[in-house]
Amino acid sequence: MDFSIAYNREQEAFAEEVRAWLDENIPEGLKNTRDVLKMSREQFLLRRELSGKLGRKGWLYPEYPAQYGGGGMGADSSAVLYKECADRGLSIPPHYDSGKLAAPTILVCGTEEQKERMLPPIFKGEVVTWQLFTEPEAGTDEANQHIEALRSESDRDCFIVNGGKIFVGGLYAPPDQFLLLTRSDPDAPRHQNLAMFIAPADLPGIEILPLDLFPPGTLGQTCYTAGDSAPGVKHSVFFDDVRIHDSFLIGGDRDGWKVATATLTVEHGDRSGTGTGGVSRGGVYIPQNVLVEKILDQCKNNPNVRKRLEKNPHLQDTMVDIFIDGQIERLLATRNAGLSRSGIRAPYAGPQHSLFLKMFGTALTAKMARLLGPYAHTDDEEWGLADDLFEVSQRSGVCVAPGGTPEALKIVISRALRIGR
Amino acid sequence: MDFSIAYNREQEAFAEEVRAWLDENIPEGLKNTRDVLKMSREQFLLRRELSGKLGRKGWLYPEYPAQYGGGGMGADSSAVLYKECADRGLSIPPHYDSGKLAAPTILVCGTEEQKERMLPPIFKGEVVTWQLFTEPEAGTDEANQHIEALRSESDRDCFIVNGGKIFVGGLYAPPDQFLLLTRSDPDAPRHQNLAMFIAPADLPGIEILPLDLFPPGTLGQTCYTAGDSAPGVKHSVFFDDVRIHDSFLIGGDRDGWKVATATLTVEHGDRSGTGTGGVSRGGVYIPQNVLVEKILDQCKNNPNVRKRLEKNPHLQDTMVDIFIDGQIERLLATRNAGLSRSGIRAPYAGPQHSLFLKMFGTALTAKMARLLGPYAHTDDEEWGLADDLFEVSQRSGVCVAPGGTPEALKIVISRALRIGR
Amino acid sequence: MSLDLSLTKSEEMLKSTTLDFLEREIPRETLEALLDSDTGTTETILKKVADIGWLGLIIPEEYGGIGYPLTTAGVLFEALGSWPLPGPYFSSGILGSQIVMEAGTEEQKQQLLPEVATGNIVLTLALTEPEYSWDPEGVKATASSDADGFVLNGVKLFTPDAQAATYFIVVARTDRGISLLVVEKKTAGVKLRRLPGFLAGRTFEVTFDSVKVPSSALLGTMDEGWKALEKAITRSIPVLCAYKVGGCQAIFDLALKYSRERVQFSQPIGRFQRVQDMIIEMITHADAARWTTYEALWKLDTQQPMAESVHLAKAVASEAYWQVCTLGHRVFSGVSYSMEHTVSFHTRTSRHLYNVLGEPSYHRQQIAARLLS
Amino acid sequence: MSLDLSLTKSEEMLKSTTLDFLEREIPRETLEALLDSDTGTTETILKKVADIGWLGLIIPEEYGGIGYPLTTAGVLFEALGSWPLPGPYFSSGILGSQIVMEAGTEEQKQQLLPEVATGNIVLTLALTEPEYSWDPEGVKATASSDADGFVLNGVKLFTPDAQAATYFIVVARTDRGISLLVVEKKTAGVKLRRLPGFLAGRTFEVTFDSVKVPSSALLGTMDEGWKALEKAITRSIPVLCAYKVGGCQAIFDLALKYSRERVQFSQPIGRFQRVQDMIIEMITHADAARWTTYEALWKLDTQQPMAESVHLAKAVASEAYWQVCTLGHRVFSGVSYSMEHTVSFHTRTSRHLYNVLGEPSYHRQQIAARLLS
Repeated sequence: MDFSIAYNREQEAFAEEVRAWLDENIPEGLKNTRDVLKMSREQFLLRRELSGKLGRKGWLYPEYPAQYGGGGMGADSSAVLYKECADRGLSIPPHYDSGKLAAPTILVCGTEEQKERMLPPIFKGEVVTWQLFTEPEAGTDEANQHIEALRSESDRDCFIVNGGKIFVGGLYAPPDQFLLLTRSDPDAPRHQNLAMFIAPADLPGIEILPLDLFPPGTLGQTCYTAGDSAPGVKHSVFFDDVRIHDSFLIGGDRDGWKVATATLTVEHGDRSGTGTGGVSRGGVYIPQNVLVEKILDQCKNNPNVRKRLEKNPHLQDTMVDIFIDGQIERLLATRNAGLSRSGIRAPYAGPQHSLFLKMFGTALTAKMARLLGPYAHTDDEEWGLADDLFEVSQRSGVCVAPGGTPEALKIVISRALRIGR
Repeated sequence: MDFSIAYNREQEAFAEEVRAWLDENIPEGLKNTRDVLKMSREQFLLRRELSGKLGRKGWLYPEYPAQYGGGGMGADSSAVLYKECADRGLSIPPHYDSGKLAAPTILVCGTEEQKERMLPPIFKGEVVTWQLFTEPEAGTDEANQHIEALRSESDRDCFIVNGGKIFVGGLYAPPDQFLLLTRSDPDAPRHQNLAMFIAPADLPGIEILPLDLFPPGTLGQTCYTAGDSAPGVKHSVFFDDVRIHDSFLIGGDRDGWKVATATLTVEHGDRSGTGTGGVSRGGVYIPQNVLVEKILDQCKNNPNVRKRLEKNPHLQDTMVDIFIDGQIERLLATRNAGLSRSGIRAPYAGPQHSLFLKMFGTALTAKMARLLGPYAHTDDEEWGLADDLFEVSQRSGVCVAPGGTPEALKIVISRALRIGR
Repeated sequence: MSLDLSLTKSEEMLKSTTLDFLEREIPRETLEALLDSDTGTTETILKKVADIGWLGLIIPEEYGGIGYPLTTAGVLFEALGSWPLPGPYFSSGILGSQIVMEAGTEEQKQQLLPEVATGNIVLTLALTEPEYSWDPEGVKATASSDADGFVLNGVKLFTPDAQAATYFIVVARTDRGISLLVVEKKTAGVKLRRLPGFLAGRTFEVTFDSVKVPSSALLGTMDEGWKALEKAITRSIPVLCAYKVGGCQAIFDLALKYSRERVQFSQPIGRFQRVQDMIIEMITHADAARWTTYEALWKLDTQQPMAESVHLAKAVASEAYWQVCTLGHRVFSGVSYSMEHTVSFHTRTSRHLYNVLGEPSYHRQQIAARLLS
Repeated sequence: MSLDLSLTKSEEMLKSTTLDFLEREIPRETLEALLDSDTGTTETILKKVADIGWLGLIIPEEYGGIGYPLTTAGVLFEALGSWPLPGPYFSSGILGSQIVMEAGTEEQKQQLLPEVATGNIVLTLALTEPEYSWDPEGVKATASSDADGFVLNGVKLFTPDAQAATYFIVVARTDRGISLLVVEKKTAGVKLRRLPGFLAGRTFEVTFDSVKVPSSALLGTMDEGWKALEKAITRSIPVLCAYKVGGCQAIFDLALKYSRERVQFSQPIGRFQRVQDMIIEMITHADAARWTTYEALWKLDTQQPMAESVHLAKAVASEAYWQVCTLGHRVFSGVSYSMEHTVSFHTRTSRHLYNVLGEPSYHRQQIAARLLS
């Protein structure tokens, strides 16, 4: 066995190229903001600018086919891109975008014409996509859609969409297009009554409203650096007699569940390589767990925290807990990367890692409070620890739904182990 | 509110009487054995002798109606009996016996003739009863019985019983009678196809075989003192064309499930007073958690353990964990006693306490190993700690099925909260 | 045995009048505004609750209060926690009054307590500092005495209800020990800054920059403030725990109801074992918090040895409230991330209260020391 | 990156020949008898496993072994743990040989290691004492040197595989430090007593009562045994962890199969969310144990800094094996309480191995010290 994830010679050479390019191309004034809520529209636009540059270079979707504008790279090279960006506090793409869910959907289920029309704008960073799956009544049961997309009586090439979605999108509205799951046949049986669209977001009759939520983010769930890909804000989107031409329909009129399943497999963390039709998502890159590192750093180097640990030696065991779970998380990610590299399929592995990460993130909020005391609950510049990282992760640690609730992930794992339905 | 469980004046007076009686009547040579496996047949017979004495005094089933040989006492008096016996390391009855399940079954579901015939021998300690519910294929699903009891074609007053039971009984075989659940109608729908018997154990065609099991006990589940009511050994019981007269049938031919439910309610820990038709089980007595006390005692007073805690201060937090869970367990039991005293019905409370105790018992084995190191795994006279208490509880901590698996208890609680079926 | 866990008639009545009051006076929009405000209350609300006796509940009658036992205060605060109603009622009416009772001279009790009971003055304790600690060693603020009184210097961090308070009870080092000083908020040199953060609650940095206070500000005996303070804190903790019990029970009740009504995959989510397990875990946390809390209150009211019980209650109730909130979010999922959702109200409260008067790890360590001594 | 987590060809082959051997030579009844025996092995089995190279697997070729890396030993012991096969193979072939490698003189290596590889001698480490500890301070046994050699006195408690061993490596205090002595079991004054207890494994109290041993018994340098011992223990721990990984995986595989086949309430129990959750918890424990273990082995084989990794692997794998067994009993319930049930075999093994070479709390403390230094 070989656990080494250090760059090999080719990777090192490519990394130098990437670093030079990033030095040159990261827009001036782009700041690293851990707290997505504090990201100004100006900062968001700088990030979109960077997306465009990465996209034109083929680096926004490095592993996707070059014929549609992707990078056409191997996993080893894409890993370099992810890592070099992460080292600068940036994710790829460097802002909230569901393009990474839309792309495999189109690639696996779209027609050749759709691939040629829809993929290049995504891969080149010209459009921001929001996934629109969740509904007020749907929840974990994604098959239970109420939003209706019915073929127009007068114009059979068009669907008329009515209904609403909730808890969708991120900073800043509006996006350019939606990955939209609808019910296309109220009378057909479950799983045979849905339709999936990649639809423009500016059609007449669409209204987008922000929600006043517990600021969600991916930080508490992922413990990773890239606050910049967290949604920051979620929205409701309402459709009132919206006409969508069927050139935006992915798959058949009643194929929505099949198409959605392909998408959800990606979202639920199937990184084992073949789950999305051979399209990996940079799974061989194992990101650093910045939150864990910061916590351990505070324990060692912040005199107040260190004193606290010396006065309360049992808290040191909480520190060790965090270290151990962080190591297990890293090793599960490494295992998945290893599976992906050797083309071995272990369908439980992806969602297992996602679930571990999620439960770790939730437990971590309690452990941080124990370890760090009230410092963990303020993002005060003077008294908060490690920028606003701790307060942000406290906030997001309770929001475990995005990317699949733990319960949804357990259903997926049980299916993968062939015990659940 | 008043949390006091100290004796009031009447109780103190009765306690004096009990103590004097116990001094007088505990058979000479009766030893306190924590490890039931080490209980000799001679010791078992001494305990049966004590049962008889308690029974004749009305103290074996103190709260049951005096007209059938019970004590006819109130909860306050029975609490005294339980406590005074526990102080001498004895449970009531002082050996394994399912009479406490058979008695409410008969009382609630039996005919007047059956009550008069069956209850006095139980209450007077003349018979030992084994509950025979579990079958090789039944498990948690108690309604899924395969043992057959069919009305004899030639003699309609008799049932012919064929099949087997497993994981039943305790030290020492044979008992005098069984509380036996059977399937009386192979064609009737679920829950309407069972029959319950109180049947003699010496009928022709019955064979009782001991099982070589992980020595089970109630200690790990209950953390309580009374190893003497633990089964010690479990058996298989086989029925081969056994004829049982229908005078032993409790309820109707197909009432078995209804009758069993009354019994299971008792077994699953419904101590809230009215669950068994007004028959309490000494629920107002809150036993001491001897295991927890011994652990804390070792931490404080055993120099080797204490040194270990000083060298590894984080282990002190494990000690506190055990203390806290012990206190919560005591307070849940106190709460149940309080409910029982005020006649308030909270059906989730009994099984909640049982579940807490069971999960506490299992977690405790891991915590003991952490806290006490390898000492917790030997019952060596020289190096084992606190007699053989720790090793015994380690053994029984993994056997969580007797008295209902945690999963069965969760089903019961969910039903009580009106969310489960 | 005299075991009896039911409420007294007057406790039952207090509970129901309190819930009626909340229903009537603190509708949802008011509650939201209060939770977002710097004070957690308004002049009007403060006046009303003083009128119905919340602030003088455990203050003896001779000092203008009602003189109820602590258990009764627990019943009140359980009801407040179920809402969860913010505001300085605990800081002033319970902890503040107890400190004055334990530390103050007779004259000071006569002077301060009736004012606390009427809400004319609002107290809060300013104890913890940048080097956060609940031990006397954590106190670095100084009060140097001069001819006119004291000069106070230092920073008090994570001070709850500082904006709502009119007076601080400041814990400071004096020549040979630790003293308590009652300092009016509007005194020159006192500076407040609310700590930002979603879960920071209404806690403040309070800076004392050469603040001059008269000799009469000294509460009780010079250099001997710590012991009285400790006793007052011990007596107050279980009342705060009762507030958390109310929170736990409220979320459990809500989640149970939701699990019966919310349908997913064509059945109520309460039918799913995973949801049942969350519900069971929630009620067990809630019950653990409840009974450790009320036993501690009972021991305090009946003058029994109780140190372990108080530490136990705080360790259990703080953890319980935290976990029940987290589980509540899992039962409700998406909808509960709304700022306007009741579970969110409780989550913010539970995180903040986790640390107030000592987080569980502090109290667990106190238990460990007692178990080994 | 050169990340590659697959086994090498020779590891794959070793794994399959080992499983074949177990299938053929250690049927169920044999295994039961071995688990109940004092030695965990027989002369015949010992001879056979020596012949196929288990005992010399990591002993360099120049000393009569095969000279495989530790990772390969991990693959072997994972297979043994899946059974779970008892016996002194780890004590002698891994830990014993490593101690000789680290501490012994060239002559001692030449003399002892080939004998270990052939199974002619069986080593075990006698370290812990009544005051149980994995630190040098725990060593109270003494070896006083005289003209003829040493006189050994002391009690070694919880010594694994003492009955199967022919030689003890005894850790004892000498004049100015700690020394290692190779003591033949049959020497006068050596007394063995197996510790009773269902979960005590094959651990012994070994008493040394004025035991005379020759000077040649001293392994390596006088007074400097601890450092070599520590290094050998560190190198051996992950191989023991691999044994636990094998146990975890075996129980998971069994439980998964059972959950698909066992029917309750008219459906496979694997359909129930509560059972699914146990299965998911089991595989996550097993995977955590697996990858922490193999990463530690990889670091050792590639001479990277690895102290934390070894402590991590032992802490995680011991806890995992314990918990997976407990969960296994919950999935199987009643039937698994049989002494003859595979889960019972593992439970007994997991409890005993929890402490061997340091329980998790010890290793966690080592991690804490490293994180803060």
